Amino acid sequence: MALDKPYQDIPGTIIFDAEQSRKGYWLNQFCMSLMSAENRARFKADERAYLDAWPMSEEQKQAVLARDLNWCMRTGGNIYFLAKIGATDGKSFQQMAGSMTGMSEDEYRAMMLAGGRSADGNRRLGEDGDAQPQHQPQGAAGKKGNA
Amino acid sequence: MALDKPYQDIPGTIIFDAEQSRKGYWLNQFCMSLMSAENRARFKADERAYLDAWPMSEEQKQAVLARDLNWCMRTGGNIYFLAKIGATDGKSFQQMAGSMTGMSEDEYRAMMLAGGRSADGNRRLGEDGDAQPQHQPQGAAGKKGNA
Amino acid sequence: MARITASVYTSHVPAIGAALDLGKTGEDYWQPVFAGYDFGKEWIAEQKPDVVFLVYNDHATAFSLDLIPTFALGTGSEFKPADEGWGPRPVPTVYGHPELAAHIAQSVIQDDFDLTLVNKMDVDHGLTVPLSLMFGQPEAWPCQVIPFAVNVVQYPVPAGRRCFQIGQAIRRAVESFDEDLNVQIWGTGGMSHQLQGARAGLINKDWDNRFLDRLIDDPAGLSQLPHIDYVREAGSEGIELVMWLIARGAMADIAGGPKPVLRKRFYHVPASNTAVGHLILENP
Amino acid sequence: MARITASVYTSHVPAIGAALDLGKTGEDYWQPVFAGYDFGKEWIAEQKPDVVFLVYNDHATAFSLDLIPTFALGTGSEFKPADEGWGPRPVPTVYGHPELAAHIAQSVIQDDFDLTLVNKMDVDHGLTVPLSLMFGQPEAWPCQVIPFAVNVVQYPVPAGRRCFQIGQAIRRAVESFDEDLNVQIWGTGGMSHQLQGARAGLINKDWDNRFLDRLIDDPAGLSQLPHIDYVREAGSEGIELVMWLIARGAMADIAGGPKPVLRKRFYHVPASNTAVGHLILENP
Ligand SMILES: [Fe+3]
Ligand SMILES: [Fe+3]
Repeated sequence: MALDKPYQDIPGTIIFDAEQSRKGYWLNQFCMSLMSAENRARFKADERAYLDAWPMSEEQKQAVLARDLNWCMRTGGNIYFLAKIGATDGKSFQQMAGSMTGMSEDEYRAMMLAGGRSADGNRRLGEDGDAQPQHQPQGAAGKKGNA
Repeated sequence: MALDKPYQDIPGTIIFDAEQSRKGYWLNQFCMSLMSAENRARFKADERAYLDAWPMSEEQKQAVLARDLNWCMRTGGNIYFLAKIGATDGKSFQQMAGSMTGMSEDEYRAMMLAGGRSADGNRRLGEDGDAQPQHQPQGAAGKKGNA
Repeated sequence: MARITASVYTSHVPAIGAALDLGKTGEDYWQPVFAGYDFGKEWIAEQKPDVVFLVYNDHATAFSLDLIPTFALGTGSEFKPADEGWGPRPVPTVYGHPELAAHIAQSVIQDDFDLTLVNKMDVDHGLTVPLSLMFGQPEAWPCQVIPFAVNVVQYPVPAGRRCFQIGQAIRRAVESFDEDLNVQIWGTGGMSHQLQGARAGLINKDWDNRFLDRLIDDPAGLSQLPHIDYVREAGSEGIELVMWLIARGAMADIAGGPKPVLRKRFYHVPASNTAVGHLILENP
Repeated sequence: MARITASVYTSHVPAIGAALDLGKTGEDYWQPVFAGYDFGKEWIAEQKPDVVFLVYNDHATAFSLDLIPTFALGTGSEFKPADEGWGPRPVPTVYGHPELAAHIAQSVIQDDFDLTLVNKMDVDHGLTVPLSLMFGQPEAWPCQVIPFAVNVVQYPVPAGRRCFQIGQAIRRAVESFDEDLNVQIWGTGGMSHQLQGARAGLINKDWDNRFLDRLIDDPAGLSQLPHIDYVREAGSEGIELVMWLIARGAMADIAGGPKPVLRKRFYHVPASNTAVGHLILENP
């Protein structure tokens, strides 16, 4: 397609455009179903059975079962939809967002209290900020990996 | 409201604007429910009971029970919604439209075959065309009234 | 590159669908209506469009009073024929073109048109009757169809001027799509008809024919016509004709290209309550 | 005649709602956030708006992927707080102003904005958190509220320029409504935040503050900013800030009137993942 997608050079960021939306359609629609207490209870009682009632890909189901939000996003999920899964688990948006960085809850919370993540080095792929691919996962998880 | 409603001077014509839409909200939403065979069957089995499940005005219910489409329209109905009632009764759009003129089915059909109703005299209230208030109902029904 | 090769205009009277579905096309009443589309059927079999961008209005079918979009673009992959109260028409499922539709969405929204994107909806006679008229009664529709639903049911409806402009934006969008596609744009609804009240059955042959003249030769001027003229002259449901301006706005001449070639002009009264009009314009 | 007397701008972080609902407003973490709204609470108690035209975005709550309106105007009479997955917020039902909303619809659509009208929807934290911040925890909201939901979830979202223009159209619409009403317009969402991926937690204090500067003094220039700048500089969810341009576009100075008076400016980091920004601009 001849239209620009100027937003593909930002590290650690997926823009939810029509292409993502098509890919993630049933994953996101499944998430919407968790907006009723009854469905949340049914989902928690048997997650696999609940997921199997939706025409999602097996990978999408695995990503949900693993609660791996980055994986969910790669398969077309959008954070506002995925947040319904977190809500079902009693998680806050801070816990959900932090989980995608690899940091522990405390690490992420401390980063936010200290003023959040800097844009410097994180504006474009190829710079050297903490959100760049070469620095993942962040926090102690990343350090352990290097040790 | 300061906005123009230039469409209020046309005889025999109600423009479905926001005001009509608010007035006819539940009447029209009831009509929408007739888009499933199951609901049509339930409606036909006990019309009054079916209508009583909707927060419509008593007048709207009476207008539906009487199948008086002009009355339905005065209470906020829109023809595309009301058509679902006609469809439930197995009526065509021609039968429904004709019923609002007072003409018999044959009279209305003959008018259409002869080229339809002329716009002449029917553009503005106060002219002398066949759609003007002073000439209602149309067809033999009107002539009887004058006899 | 995708190109808009032609535009087709036609009324979408529900009774025409019923006549087809019930096998009445040979009856004296219906024969002259369907005869008007004989040329179109042959023409389109040669043209073989890949995609039809089909401008129509929903008649309180997919959209109730809960939610009323001014312009709704079907970005989904399939759309089922709706049950409008008589049961669904026995016609094939409509398959969309999600990639082209999403491309059009992106382009047209960035061009300052405030679309509503729809992935899930049933389509009513407004969309399926034109397909039947042009394609007959096949097992499957021979092309993909992008539904574009315009609100002409609850006022305010979009101005003719706005419709003409969005047609131009749709053209720019289609022509910037990389894949090689033969795209037609259809404008449906009208011509003169009124389905309500003491004025039901209004038909205005002269006005309709002037509308056809101007749509061909003076679409920009025609797009300035206020709503009240449609209602007063062509009946309350004649307002559907604003949708023809969308298809016309997408033709090459509006963007400075050559004038379209008129391949067919047809007019007949009546089909049920309605005057039937039909045009085919081809980009040379 | 109805008048737009002031505009209010505020982030609408869900955690702020949770802090309020769970009685945590006095905690060290939250105290500075809520303190930023002390002035606003007093100010609005004096101002007593009749209607708030509340610009926000739906966060995959009322609108799923089935249907995505670019601009959705709430013309209904009531809107219930939504269950976003944690159960509905324990806040009052929101009552609309159907007459004014219908008037705005008529005016703005005729002004070539392609609205979707919505009579039935639940409203999420995007709408209820700003009400809580400005009105606290009353039994009933002290004014009517017209919800105006902007798509900033699925791209393409409307351009800043388009948002600024529709603000101006909304102003014209409100000021042509006959009834004497004190109307405020609120722009919500933002400021910098990103809720996804390895870049989650991005905050850009400098950029946010330049945005506030320009929103006050150079809104027309600011409205030209492309989406990519929001995303790159203020995080993927920072795009919500385009909605502030709608409220700003509705202020008197944009239509040639006097400059607004800045009554409050507040900025704080963090609330959960987000930078909190808040402005009050009054028409003199
Ligand atoms: Fe129609
Ligand atoms: Fe938000």
